[in-house]
Amino acid sequence: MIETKVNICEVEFKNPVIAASGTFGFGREYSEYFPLSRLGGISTKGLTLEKREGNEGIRIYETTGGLLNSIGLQNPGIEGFIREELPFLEKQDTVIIANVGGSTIEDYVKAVEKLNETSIDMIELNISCPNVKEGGMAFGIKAETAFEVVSQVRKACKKPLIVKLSPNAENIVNMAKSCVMAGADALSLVNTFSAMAIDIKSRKPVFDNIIAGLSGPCIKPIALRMVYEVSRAVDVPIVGIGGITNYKDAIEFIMAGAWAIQVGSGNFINPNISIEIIEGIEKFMLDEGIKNLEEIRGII
Amino acid sequence: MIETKVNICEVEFKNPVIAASGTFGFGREYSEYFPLSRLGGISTKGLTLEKREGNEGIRIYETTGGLLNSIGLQNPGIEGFIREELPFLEKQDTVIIANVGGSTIEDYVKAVEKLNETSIDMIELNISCPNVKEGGMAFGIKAETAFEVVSQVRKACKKPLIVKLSPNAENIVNMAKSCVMAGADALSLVNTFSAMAIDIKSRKPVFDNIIAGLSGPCIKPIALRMVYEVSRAVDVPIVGIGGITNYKDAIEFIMAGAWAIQVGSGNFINPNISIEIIEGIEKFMLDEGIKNLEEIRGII
Amino acid sequence: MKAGYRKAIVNTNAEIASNIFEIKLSYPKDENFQGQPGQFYMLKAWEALDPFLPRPLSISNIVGDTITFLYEVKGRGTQFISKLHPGHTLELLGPLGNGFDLNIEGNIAIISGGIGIAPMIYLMKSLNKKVDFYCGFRDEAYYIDEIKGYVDSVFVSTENGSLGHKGFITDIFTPEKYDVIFTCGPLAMMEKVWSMCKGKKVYMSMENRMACGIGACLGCTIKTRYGIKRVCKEGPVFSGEEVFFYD
Amino acid sequence: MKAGYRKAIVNTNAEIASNIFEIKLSYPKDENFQGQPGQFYMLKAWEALDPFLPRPLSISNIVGDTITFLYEVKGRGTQFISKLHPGHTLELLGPLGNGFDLNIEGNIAIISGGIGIAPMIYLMKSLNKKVDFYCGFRDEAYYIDEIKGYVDSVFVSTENGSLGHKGFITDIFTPEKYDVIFTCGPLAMMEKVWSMCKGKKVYMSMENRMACGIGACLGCTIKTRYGIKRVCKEGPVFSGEEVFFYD
Ligand SMILES: Cc1cc2nc3c(=O)[nH]c(=O)nc-3n(C[C@H](O)[C@H](O)[C@H](O)COP(=O)(O)OP(=O)(O)OC[C@H]3O[C@@H](n4cnc5c(N)ncnc54)[C@H](O)[C@@H]3O)c2cc1C
Ligand SMILES: Cc1cc2nc3c(=O)[nH]c(=O)nc-3n(C[C@H](O)[C@H](O)[C@H](O)COP(=O)(O)OP(=O)(O)OC[C@H]3O[C@@H](n4cnc5c(N)ncnc54)[C@H](O)[C@@H]3O)c2cc1C
Ligand SMILES: Cc1cc2nc3c(=O)[nH]c(=O)nc-3n(C[C@H](O)[C@H](O)[C@H](O)COP(=O)(O)O)c2cc1C
Ligand SMILES: Cc1cc2nc3c(=O)[nH]c(=O)nc-3n(C[C@H](O)[C@H](O)[C@H](O)COP(=O)(O)O)c2cc1C
Ligand code: FES
Ligand code: FES
Repeated sequence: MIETKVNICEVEFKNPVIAASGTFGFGREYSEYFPLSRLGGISTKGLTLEKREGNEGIRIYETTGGLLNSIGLQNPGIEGFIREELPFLEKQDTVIIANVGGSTIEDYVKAVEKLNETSIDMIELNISCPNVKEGGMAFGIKAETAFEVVSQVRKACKKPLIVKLSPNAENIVNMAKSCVMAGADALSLVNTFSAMAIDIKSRKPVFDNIIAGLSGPCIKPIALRMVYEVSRAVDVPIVGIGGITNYKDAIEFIMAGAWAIQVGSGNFINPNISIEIIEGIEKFMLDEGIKNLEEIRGII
Repeated sequence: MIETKVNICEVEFKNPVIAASGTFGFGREYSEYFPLSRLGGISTKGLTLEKREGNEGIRIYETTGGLLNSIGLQNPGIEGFIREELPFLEKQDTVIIANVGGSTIEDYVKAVEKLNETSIDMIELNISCPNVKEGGMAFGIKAETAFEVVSQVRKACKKPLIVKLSPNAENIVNMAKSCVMAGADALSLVNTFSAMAIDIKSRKPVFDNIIAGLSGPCIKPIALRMVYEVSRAVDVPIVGIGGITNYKDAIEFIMAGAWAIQVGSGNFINPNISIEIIEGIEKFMLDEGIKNLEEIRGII
Repeated sequence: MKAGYRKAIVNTNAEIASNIFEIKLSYPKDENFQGQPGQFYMLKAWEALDPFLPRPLSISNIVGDTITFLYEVKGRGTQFISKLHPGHTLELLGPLGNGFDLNIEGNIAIISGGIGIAPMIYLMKSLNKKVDFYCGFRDEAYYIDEIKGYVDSVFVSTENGSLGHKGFITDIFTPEKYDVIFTCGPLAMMEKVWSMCKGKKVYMSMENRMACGIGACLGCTIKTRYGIKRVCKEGPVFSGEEVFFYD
Repeated sequence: MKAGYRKAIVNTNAEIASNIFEIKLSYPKDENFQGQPGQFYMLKAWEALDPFLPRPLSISNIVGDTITFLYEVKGRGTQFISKLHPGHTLELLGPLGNGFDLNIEGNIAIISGGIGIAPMIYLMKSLNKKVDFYCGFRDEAYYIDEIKGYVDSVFVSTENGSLGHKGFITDIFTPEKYDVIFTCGPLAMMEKVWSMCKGKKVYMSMENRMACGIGACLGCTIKTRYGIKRVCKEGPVFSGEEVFFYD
């Protein structure tokens, strides 16, 4: 028999496949396609202390093997989330991770404090959103700045704390170490890459913000390298993210050292993609005689 | 009438399209497909002081919208180049850029000194190859280290000096400023991204070196962002590189601030790609009433 | 549970006007397509990851077990779709979005601009009421015969005068005759229609770039009088007063 | 100047054994394909950028204005090629590489393993000499009839015994009868052949991952007795002594 369960910071995931923040809403839309209970977990759309309307202008732009997005953390705010979305999520029998964004340390801390009192299982601290001015991105670049915000949040946070790293960090390994030192219980990586596109007809950047976030299979080889490097450098569980669209990608991340993985942009091209990935992992384990994913975690 | 000429550091390019280092050999193979004189310029395969055999194991691996490579600077050495390749290149009536790699500052300096006495038009200093241990990559990460090597090379170099930046630099803007301060006459960016792939059947990294370099259209949105940021931060000419496979990509880089562009992996999927890009740029200029590319350079 | 992307088979795929294609599809098993007028499907005519995103197309008609889409070739995605031959398969997800309100009373006009005609065929058919149809085109009119099968009065305009009125369709549109107006086309045209129809019910089908098509990514939002809305979920059909709320 | 990638039209594309396809192509204008036995083409059956790289396939035959490739579906690229129907187009670049040496004297054997049989048809035909053909397969033999048209003696092996000798083709190969040996197949098989044929002329067709196919990227190199060589340029045909130089 195979065992796909993963235990991350005392939280048990049925399987290592988690829906990535911002690509899965609060699960409602996808719940029409499959029972959310089949997922290892769900990371919510990035939440900020106050409700946000997000960015103006074009928000989505296709690129080779991926897309640029500039959503800008449109979300109902922590209280709106607790009131309107959490009751639904609570019933889904899967791990619920609240993804938290912010512009100031104070906001992060307040947001986390409000979540402490809820049923959510974990917090994923997004210190890396490229799409909001001061949207946390500033925290995601330099290890020292990240240390500061993570330390403060750690003090306030009563839930297991995942820190989500930006691939735009100056040095991903130092960033990881710094966040762990500051008290991160786990790390997830990567968020989107700072990137851009230009409309050559109008001679203007496609996005009002100029810079947007790149995700999708195009970034997979870089994300995989980062997960590999980070998993070797720190002792906390790693959640691998970046361009995963099939079970093979997922296994690559696990072999690079990830305990679990998140599926982001892949959801857009196939709402059932996570289920297919879970089934693919199970089949791979059976075919290869792997009883527990630990056997291949970081094996390379 | 349109004018595609570009003058970079007193060197005149017929047009802004340059073949990127390592993807065009020393031009011989492509000269069977079109007259090399049609190109703006050619950047040679990376040259090291001594001949190198390159890496063992798999060297090429396809990814979504691009490829990983781990060639490892296989090259005939500076003297081999001067003896066997330069005489052919000299006859091609296009700008010849010698791309120089190295492991030590001393090697870089010696290599450049030998090239001083030749007919090559410019030197492109590769401080960013991820595929050789100490292959320059170390120099391409931290601005201070780059400053050191560029300064030394600058002193020795009698040719216009382009410094080729790595996208793996901790901070691409600081890196650019540092290289310019150290005496770079121009900058080219980007080189390949540190990335990797895993063979899930063998449970091993695909590449003997584990890490390889990612290139191709998949990286374009990130490369474009870097060119945009750098071109705003420094006053020297910028050569844009990264995933360019058609004239639209080229125009995007020019609008982001590039004076010229290099075509790398695109050559592999179509040996005539540079010619098609040149013709596409010309047609775009005609259609849009652009007389000189300066009019749209950095226009966004 | 809803089905995810499902394979459908191309029956026909023909260029009916320059750059305008009509594709008819059916499912391999004899299942029927679902969907109301104004709803859309996401289509993928590629198995690889470039193009990456599926493309939204409105239901143009459903007859028996066959669905029709009418589309203009704009970029790579629609170009790939246009190259499909009978027997080829593509994948589609849907029906998605809200669709037009069919429970309406009064005199009805449909006004389309260019490819905005696509969803109107199915709308006309489903309304099953007397409708006046105004359709504007740039150079070349198309689908006029299909329309004539369903309505009495068809008004056509082309900007070059090749058929019907020379100019814009709004030049010959007479709002006073109608109580309910359905419109789809360029935003500027729809705005013009709305400004001519203040006080009336104006339903308009909106477009925006989409990633997921099901309401999860927040990529396709527009600002409305009642806040940020997702074109793929709360839309694509909005009322004019929702969209043009600035005054 | 050589032409770059050129469009060719699929005449037929059939699965002749499980996962083994034979595709026949011709150029749209009545031009002929060039190429010597052992040379190859790079093929692209996609217009998008995923898959990114073209795929190398050996010329399996050229008859009149038609070229034949024989290929095994391994991954995505060959899968895409296998889905082409008559009338579809693909792009190809070639002929590339060195090809087999045809100026040879003495008794000749050809030994192939699996899909390594692909280039051997054209070789046999072009040698125009008496040849003994040894071909090994894992489960299912194919192309035997094509071979019989050209040579007297065909020796077949299958690992499961479904045709011919049960086991490896090298089990029944008798090197002493031959002066010149051409081989293509898994490296282990070719090494075995070479070890059985010391002192004789052994020509082997090598494979490696390729990007450019024309000698520019240095992606496809192998170590040989005479230094690093590009499979796409100095190869794909090498002599056994070049490749197995360790002793
Ligand atoms: C709900 C809805 C219904 C539609 N119905 C139809 C229809 O019935 N017939 C028809 O011809 N067109 C319709 N469109 C527009 C159609 O989706 C776009 O023309 C098409 O996606 C362009 O794709 P492309 O690959 O050809 O162009 P590209 O420019 O290469 O597309 C690149 C990306 O931009 C997006 N994009 C580009 N233009 C548009 C646009 N105008 N609207 C939305 N996304 C765009 C594409 O989806 C893709 O993700 C509809 C759009 C929406 C939102
Ligand atoms: C000179 C030459 C001639 C060949 N002739 C034939 C032939 O006639 N018939 C035939 O069936 N096969 C032939 N091959 C092998 C064939 O090129 C590969 O099986 C094919 O490229 C696999 O592509 P894929 O997309 O199906 O597999 P994938 O594994 O998806 O390919 C991924 C990448 O790896 C490369 N790759 C994977 N396996 C190989 C391999 N064994 N050799 C080279 N590159 C590989 C692909 O080209 C591609 O870039 C030849 C190879 C070479 C080098
Ligand atoms: C449309 C979109 C919205 C996103 N929003 C968020 C967000 O709110 N918070 C966050 O931490 N990450 C967000 N992300 C990043 C993803 O969670 C993920 O880290 C990234 O997309 C890389 O994974 P992928 O390549 O599988 O998409 C978003 C990504 C996309 C594409
Ligand atoms: C196979 C290969 C070999 C390369 N060798 C070199 C090199 O020797 N020196 C160098 O500066 N860059 C080298 N590069 C990097 C390219 O010049 C270019 O910077 C990079 O590929 C990004 O451009 P692209 O996306 O157009 O390929 C190499 C790239 C590839 C794919
Ligand atoms: S397309 Fe994703 S929310 Fe509308
Ligand atoms: S494939 Fe590029 S050198 Fe052989």
